[in-house]
Amino acid sequence: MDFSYTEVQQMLQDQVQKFVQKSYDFDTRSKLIASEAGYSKEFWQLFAELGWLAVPFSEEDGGLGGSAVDLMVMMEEFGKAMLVEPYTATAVLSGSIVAELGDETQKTGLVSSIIGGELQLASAYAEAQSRYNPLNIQTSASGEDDAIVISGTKIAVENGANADKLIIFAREQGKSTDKAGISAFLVDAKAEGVTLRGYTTVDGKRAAEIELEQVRVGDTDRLGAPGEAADALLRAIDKATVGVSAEAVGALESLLHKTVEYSKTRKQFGTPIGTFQALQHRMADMFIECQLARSIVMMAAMSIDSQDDDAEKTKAVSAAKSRVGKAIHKVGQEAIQIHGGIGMTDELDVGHLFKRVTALDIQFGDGEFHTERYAAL
Amino acid sequence: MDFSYTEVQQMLQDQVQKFVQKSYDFDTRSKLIASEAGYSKEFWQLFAELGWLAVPFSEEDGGLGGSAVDLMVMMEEFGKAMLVEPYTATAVLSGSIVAELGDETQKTGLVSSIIGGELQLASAYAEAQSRYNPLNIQTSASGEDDAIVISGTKIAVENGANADKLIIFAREQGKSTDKAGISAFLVDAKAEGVTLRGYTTVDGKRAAEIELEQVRVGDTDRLGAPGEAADALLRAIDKATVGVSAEAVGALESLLHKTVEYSKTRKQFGTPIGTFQALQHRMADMFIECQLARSIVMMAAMSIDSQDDDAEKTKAVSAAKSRVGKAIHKVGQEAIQIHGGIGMTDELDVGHLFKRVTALDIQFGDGEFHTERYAAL
Amino acid sequence: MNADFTAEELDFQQEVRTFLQEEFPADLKHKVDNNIRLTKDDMVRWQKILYKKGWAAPTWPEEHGGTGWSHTQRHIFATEMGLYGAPEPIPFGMKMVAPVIMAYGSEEQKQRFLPDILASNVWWCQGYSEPNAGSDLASLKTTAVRDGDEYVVNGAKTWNTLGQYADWIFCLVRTDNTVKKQEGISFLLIDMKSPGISVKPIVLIDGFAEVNEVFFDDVRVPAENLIGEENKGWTYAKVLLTHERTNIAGVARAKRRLNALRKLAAESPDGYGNTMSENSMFKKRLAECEIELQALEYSELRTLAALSVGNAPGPESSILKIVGTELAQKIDELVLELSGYHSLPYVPDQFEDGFEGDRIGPGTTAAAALNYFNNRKLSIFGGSNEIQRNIICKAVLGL
Amino acid sequence: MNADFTAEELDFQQEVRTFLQEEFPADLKHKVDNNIRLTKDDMVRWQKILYKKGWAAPTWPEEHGGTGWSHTQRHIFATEMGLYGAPEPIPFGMKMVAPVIMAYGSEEQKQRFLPDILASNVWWCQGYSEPNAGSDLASLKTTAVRDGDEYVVNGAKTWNTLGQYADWIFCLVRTDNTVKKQEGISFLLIDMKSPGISVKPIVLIDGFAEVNEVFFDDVRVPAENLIGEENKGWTYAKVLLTHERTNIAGVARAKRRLNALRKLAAESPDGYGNTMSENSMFKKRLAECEIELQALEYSELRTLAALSVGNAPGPESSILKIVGTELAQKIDELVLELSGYHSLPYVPDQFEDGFEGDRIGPGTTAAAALNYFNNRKLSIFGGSNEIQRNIICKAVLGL
Repeated sequence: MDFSYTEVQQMLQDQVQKFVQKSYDFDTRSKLIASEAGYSKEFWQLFAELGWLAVPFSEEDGGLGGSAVDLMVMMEEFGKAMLVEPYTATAVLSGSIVAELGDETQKTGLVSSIIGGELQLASAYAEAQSRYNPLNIQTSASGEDDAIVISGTKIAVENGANADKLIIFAREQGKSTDKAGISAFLVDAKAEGVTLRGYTTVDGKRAAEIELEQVRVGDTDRLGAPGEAADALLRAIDKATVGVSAEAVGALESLLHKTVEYSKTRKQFGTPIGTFQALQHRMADMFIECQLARSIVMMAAMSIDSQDDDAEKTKAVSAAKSRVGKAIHKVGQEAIQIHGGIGMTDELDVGHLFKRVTALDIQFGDGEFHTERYAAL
Repeated sequence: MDFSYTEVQQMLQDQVQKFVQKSYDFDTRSKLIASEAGYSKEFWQLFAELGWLAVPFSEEDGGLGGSAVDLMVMMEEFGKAMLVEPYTATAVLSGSIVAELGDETQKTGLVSSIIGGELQLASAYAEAQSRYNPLNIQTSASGEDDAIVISGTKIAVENGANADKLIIFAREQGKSTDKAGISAFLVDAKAEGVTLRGYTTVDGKRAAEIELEQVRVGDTDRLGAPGEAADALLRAIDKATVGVSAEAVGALESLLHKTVEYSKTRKQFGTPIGTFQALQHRMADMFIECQLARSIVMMAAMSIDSQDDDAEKTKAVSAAKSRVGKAIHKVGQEAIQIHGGIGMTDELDVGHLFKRVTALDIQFGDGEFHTERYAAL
Repeated sequence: MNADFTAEELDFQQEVRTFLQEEFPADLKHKVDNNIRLTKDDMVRWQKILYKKGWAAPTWPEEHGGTGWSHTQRHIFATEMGLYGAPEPIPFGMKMVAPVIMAYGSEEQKQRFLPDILASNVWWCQGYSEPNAGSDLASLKTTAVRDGDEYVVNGAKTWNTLGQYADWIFCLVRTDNTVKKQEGISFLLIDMKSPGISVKPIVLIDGFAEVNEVFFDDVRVPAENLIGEENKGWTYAKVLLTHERTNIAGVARAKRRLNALRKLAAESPDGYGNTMSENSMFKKRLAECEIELQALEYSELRTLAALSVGNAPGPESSILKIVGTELAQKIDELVLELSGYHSLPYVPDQFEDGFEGDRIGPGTTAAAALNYFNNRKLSIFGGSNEIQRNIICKAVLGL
Repeated sequence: MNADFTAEELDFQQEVRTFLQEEFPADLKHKVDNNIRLTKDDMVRWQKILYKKGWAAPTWPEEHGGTGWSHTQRHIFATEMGLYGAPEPIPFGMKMVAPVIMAYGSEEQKQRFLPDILASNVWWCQGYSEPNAGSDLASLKTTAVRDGDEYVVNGAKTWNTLGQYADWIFCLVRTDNTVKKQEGISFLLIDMKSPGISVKPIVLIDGFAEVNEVFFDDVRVPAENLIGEENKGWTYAKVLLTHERTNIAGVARAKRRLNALRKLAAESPDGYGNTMSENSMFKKRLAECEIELQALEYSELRTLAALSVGNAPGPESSILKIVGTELAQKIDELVLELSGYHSLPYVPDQFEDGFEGDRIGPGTTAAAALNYFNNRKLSIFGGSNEIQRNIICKAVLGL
C-alpha cells in the first residue's frame, strides 16, 4: 500500500501548477474561449513538449506508461484552472482507442502525432437517442463497391470542430444497442459528406454535432476488426471517466477554496459571513464532499491500473463518477449560494467553475446514471 | 375553500387538549405502558363518553359523521401526547371495516359497542411475508362440515392481545397476492385454536402475533360477501393511514417544540445552544418539515372526505404518508441530535416521541414504500 | 374543511381560462413554450391586454383600479395564469412601488404615478441592493443630499432586474449618516432619464443580462419625489418586504413545469430501448417533486385561507419562499438530468427573440443547463433563503 | 500509488484470519451474529485470548507489550477483526488511559497500571462528561480538593460507558476554580471501590443501560493517583482526544453490516412476490451506501498512508468520524426499512445473554429498531458531529 506520488507524478503536478500560475489565469482562459479555435495551439505545443500528451500512452507506444493515476494527478490540476484545451478528447479518449485498436501502421502514424501535439482527434459515438449508452449506435456503415459508406448523426462530439481526424463509431451489424457489430473508422474531418456544427459548451470547451451523409472510407480506415470496437470504446471511456472525475475533483477544490476565502472577506451585518456558524458547517460539509470525491477517484484510478477484470474496473469507475456527481451538485450549488449574487455573474470565476463541474457531471453519464449502473453491476 | 375548523372539530381539539393537560402527562403514560393491559380502561370509557369513539362512524351508524378531517384534528392531539390507547386499532381500522362490511345484525351488535367503549377489536391482515401489501394473505379459510376453518399466522396485530374480538382476514380463494378471494371473519379472541403472543411495541403500544390453528367459525361470522373483503380493508387502511399521519404530525410538532425550548435553556460554551446559527437553521428546517407534513395530511384528509374516486384517494394518502415519512426521519433524528445524549435517555419524553414517530412511519407502510406506490399509481 | 371552489368561483375560473385562451397572444405563447425570452414590447403588450380587461392589478384596491377580487379569486387568477404560461405583470411597478405610494405617498404622487403603472405606460425598476450590502440591505451607502428643492444622489445600486427597460426607479437612499443605519434611509422616486444615471448590464452565468448595476453621479431629484417623510424609508420598505407576496411559492408555474417534465421524460430515450418515464428511479424523483408540490400548494392554501378570514400574513411566506424556490431548483435538476448532452451547447442567443441562426437541439433540453444555472438565483434573490430561515427562527421559533 | 498489500502483509492477513477462525469462541460468534449482547465475562475472555496471542495492544509500543506492528498491519488486524465480527477490546483502558499513563505517568504508575490493562485484569471506564457540560467538556465541575496525601472528590460524571463493570475510572477533575476553565483541571485515577462512589445506570431508548452516571461523594483518592502535574489535566486529555483513534471510521464493521444487509434483502419478501433485493429503489439506496463506504475506506487509507510515512494525524479523523457515523446510521435505516413490522416488538431482554423466553422474530429484523435508536448516539458521543465540523472549520478551513 503506497499512496505517495511517484517522481513522475510529482513532476506532472508541479509542471501543471507552474504552467497555470504563470500562463493560465481567468482572463487568459476567457480570451481563449472567445478565440476562433477556442483553445490555445501554443499551449498545446507546450503540453507536447512537457510530455503531458504522452501520459495516456504505454511505453511501447512511446508514452509515459498510460497509468490512470498519472492521468488523475495531472487532470486534477487541469480542473483547478478549468483548462479548455481538448486533452480528454484527443489524448485520452481518442488516444486510448487508437492505441488499443490501431494496427502498427495506424499507430505509427497517429500516436506519435498525438504525443507530438500535431494531431487533433475527436471520437464520435454519442447519438441523439443514445443518452449515456455509448453502444446505442444507429449510424450505419455498409460496404458499397470497394468502399464503406457511413451515414448517421453524432452529437456532443468534444473537439469535433477542431479535429483533424474523427473517429466515427458506426454499426456494421446488429440492432441499435448490440455490443457486437460496432466498428470504429478514421474519417478525415474534411471528407465529403461530413457536416460539422461546432459550438462552445456551457463550460467553455468546444464540441460539435456531426452529420455524416454517405461518407466513403476505405477498409484501411477501420480501426480494429470489423464490428469489434465496442470493448475498446468502453475501456477508453472508463479511463477518460476517471480523468474527468479527477478534473472535477480539482474544480471542486477550487470552488471550496474560493468560497472559504470569499467568506472570510465578505461582510454582512458588520462581520465576515465566514463567522456565521450555519455557513461554517456548510463549508465543512463541502470540504467533506471534496475529500470523499478525491478518495473515490483515487480508488477508481488504482483499480484501472491494477485490476485485471474489466467488470470490476467499470464498477469502480461508476462508483467514482456517482460519488463525484453527488459532490458536484452539493459543492457547486453551495459555492454559488454562499457567494450570493456575485457568484452568479459571468465576470467571476466561481460561476464558471460551477458550470464546468456541472458539465463534467454530464460527461460520460451523470451521477444518477452511474449509481444505477453500479447497482446493476 | 374553507380551512377553518367546524364547531365539532374545535370541540374535539379542545377536549383532547384539556384531557391531555389534565390527565395524560409523561409519567402517567409510562405507568400505563407498564400496566398489564398497557392502556387505561378508565380513559377509554372517558373517550366513549366524550364521543371520541364515535368520530370514525357515519351518522346513520350512530357516529359523528366519519369525516377524515375530524379524525385528523383529534389524532393530531393524540400524537402530541403519544397516547397509547388502541384508538386506531379498534375505532378507526376495525370500526371502518365493520361499518362497511357488516350486515345490519353485525353492525347493531358491534358498532354501538365500539362507540360505547365496551368492545375492543383488532384487525389481523399482515403476515410475515406480506410486508406492506395488505392483500398478501396466505392464511386460509375453507369450508369443512358446517363450519369454516381458518389457519395461518398473523403478525403486527395492533391491540391483538387486548381485543375481545379479532377480525381475521383470510383467503377463501386465489393466489397469495390476489385481491379477490379475501374474506373477513369475526373471531372470538378466546376461540379454540387461537394463540396470541402479545408484546409492547417500541412506541409503547400493544400488539400481538396470532397463530390460528384450525379455528372454526360459522358463516354468520363472515363480514361481507365471501372473498370480497379486500376493498373495505384497503379503504379502512387508507383512512387509518390519514389518522396515523395526523398522529405523526402532532408528535413531530411536540418534537420541534421541545427541541426549540431545550435549545433556549441548554448552555454550552457559556451560551444557550439555541443561539448557534447552525442549530437555528436546522430548527428552521424542522419547522418547515412540520408545516409541510401538516399541509399534506390536510390535503389527504380532504381528499378522503370529498373525492369519489378510490384511486385518487389512495394516491393522496400515499403522497401524505410519503411526505410525513420524510419529515419523521428528518425531524426525529434532528430532535435527538440537538438534544444530545439526554435525548437518548428513557427518562425523557423526547426519545419516546422519536420512537413513536418511527413506529408511525412503519405503520401501514413507510415513506419509501408510499413514494413508490405513489409513483406507480 | 374543504379545498373546493364555490359555484361562483368555478365560473370565475372558467372565465379566466377562456380569457387566456382567447387573449393571450399566440406568438407569446409560442415563445413561452419554447424558452424564448419575451421582449419589453411583448410584456407591455400583454400587460395592456390585462389592463383593457380590467385585470391588471388584482392586488390593488378598487379605488385605484384594482379588481376588487377576493383572496380566492386572486389565487384562481394567478393559478390559471401560471398553468397557462401567461407571465405575471412585472412586479416592480404594480406590486412593489405602487403599494408604497398608496400607503405613504401624497395625493399628488398617487395621481401622478398610479394610473401609468396600472396602464403599463411606465416601466419601473427597483433600487434597493448595493454592491457591498447583499442581504444586509440596511447598510446601503447611496446618498441623497438635500440641496434646495432637490436631492443630489450619488452611489450605485445593483441586481437591478430589467433596469435596462425602466423609465423610473424607486430607491432607498441614505439621507442621514449620523443615526442608526435603519433610521437614516429615505424612499425616493427617480426618473431614469435624469442626467448622471448610467446603467451597466451584469451578464450572468447563463449568458443573459437580466440584471444591472445602476450608477448615480450627482443625479438631481426633485424633492417632491420623496415618499412620505425623510428618514422613514426603511419603515416603508419593510412594510413592502413583508407585504403579501402573491404567488411567491410558484405553485402553478411548478405544476406547469412538472407537466412539461413528464412529457419530456416520455419523449426521452434512456439509451437502452425505453424512455426515461419508464425508469423507476427517475419516476421516484419525479414523484417526490409532485408530492413536495402538493405539500407546498396546501401550505399556500392555508396561508390564503388565513388571509381570507382576515388574518395578517405571517412568517408563512418565508416557508413558501424557501420551499418554492428549492422545488423549482429541483425541477431544474430533473430537466437537466433528462437533457444530458443536449444541454451542453452554450448558445444563449438562440433563446432571444429574432434569433435566425440554426438552433441546436429542441428548446427544452437545449435550455436545461442555462435554466439550471439561472435559477440558482431563486434561493439568493428576494431575501436569500438564509435570511428566510433567520426570519423563521426569530419570528416563529423565538430563537 | 497502489492499495495492494505486500506479500508479507498478505501472509499476516492470512495469519489473522486463521487466528480468528480458530480462536474467536464459537459462542461469542453466535452472539455477535444474532444481536445478542456480550457480557463482561465474554469480553474479558476474548481479550485474554488476544493477550495470550500477544495481540492485545496493537497501538502500544513494544516496550509495554505492544505488537510492534506497522500502521498497515494494524489496519489489516482491525479490518479482519471487524469483518469477522470479533469485537475490538474495550477502549477505555487500552486506548484511552494507557496512552496518557505512558506519556505523562510516573514510572510507578506505569508499573502499577499498564500490565493489568494489557492482560485485561482490570476494567477501566472514563470520567470526562458531566451532566451540565455536554460537548463543552472543559466546563466540568467535579472538584478534587487536596487534603494531605489525598484528594477529596465531589461531583458527578455521566455518559459513563459500561461503568457498571469497571474496577477503575480515569477522571478529569477541577483542582483550581480561580483560573481559566482549561487551566484548573487535573487528571486523576480512581478506584471504583472507593467509599463514596455510586453508579446509577442510565437506560437509553433502546431499553439497555450501557451508560451510567457516576457520583462522587467525598471520595478520598491517594495523591499518588494524580497523573503528571496538578492543573495540567486538560493538556493530557486533549492529547488523548486528538490521539490516533484507530478504526474510528468503522469501515470493516460497515462492510460486514452491508453484507448482512444484502443477505437480508435477498430474504425479505417485498409483499408482491419478489424479494427486496429486486426492488430497484432499494438497490439504489444500497448502492449509495456501498459507494459511500468505498469513499470512506479510501479516505481512511489515505490517512493511514500519511501516518505510515510519519505524518501526524490531522483533522482527517474528524471527517472519518462524521462520515463513518452517518454511514452507520444510514445502514441502520436500511435495515429498519427491510424489517418493517418485524422491528416493532419491544423486547430488549431477548438480546441479553441467557434469555429463555420465546423470541419474537429473527434477530436481525427484531433488533432493527433498537439498533436504529441506539446508534443515534454515534453522531452525539465521542465528540459530536457538530464539534467535528467545528474542528474542520478551525483546523482546516481557517474559519
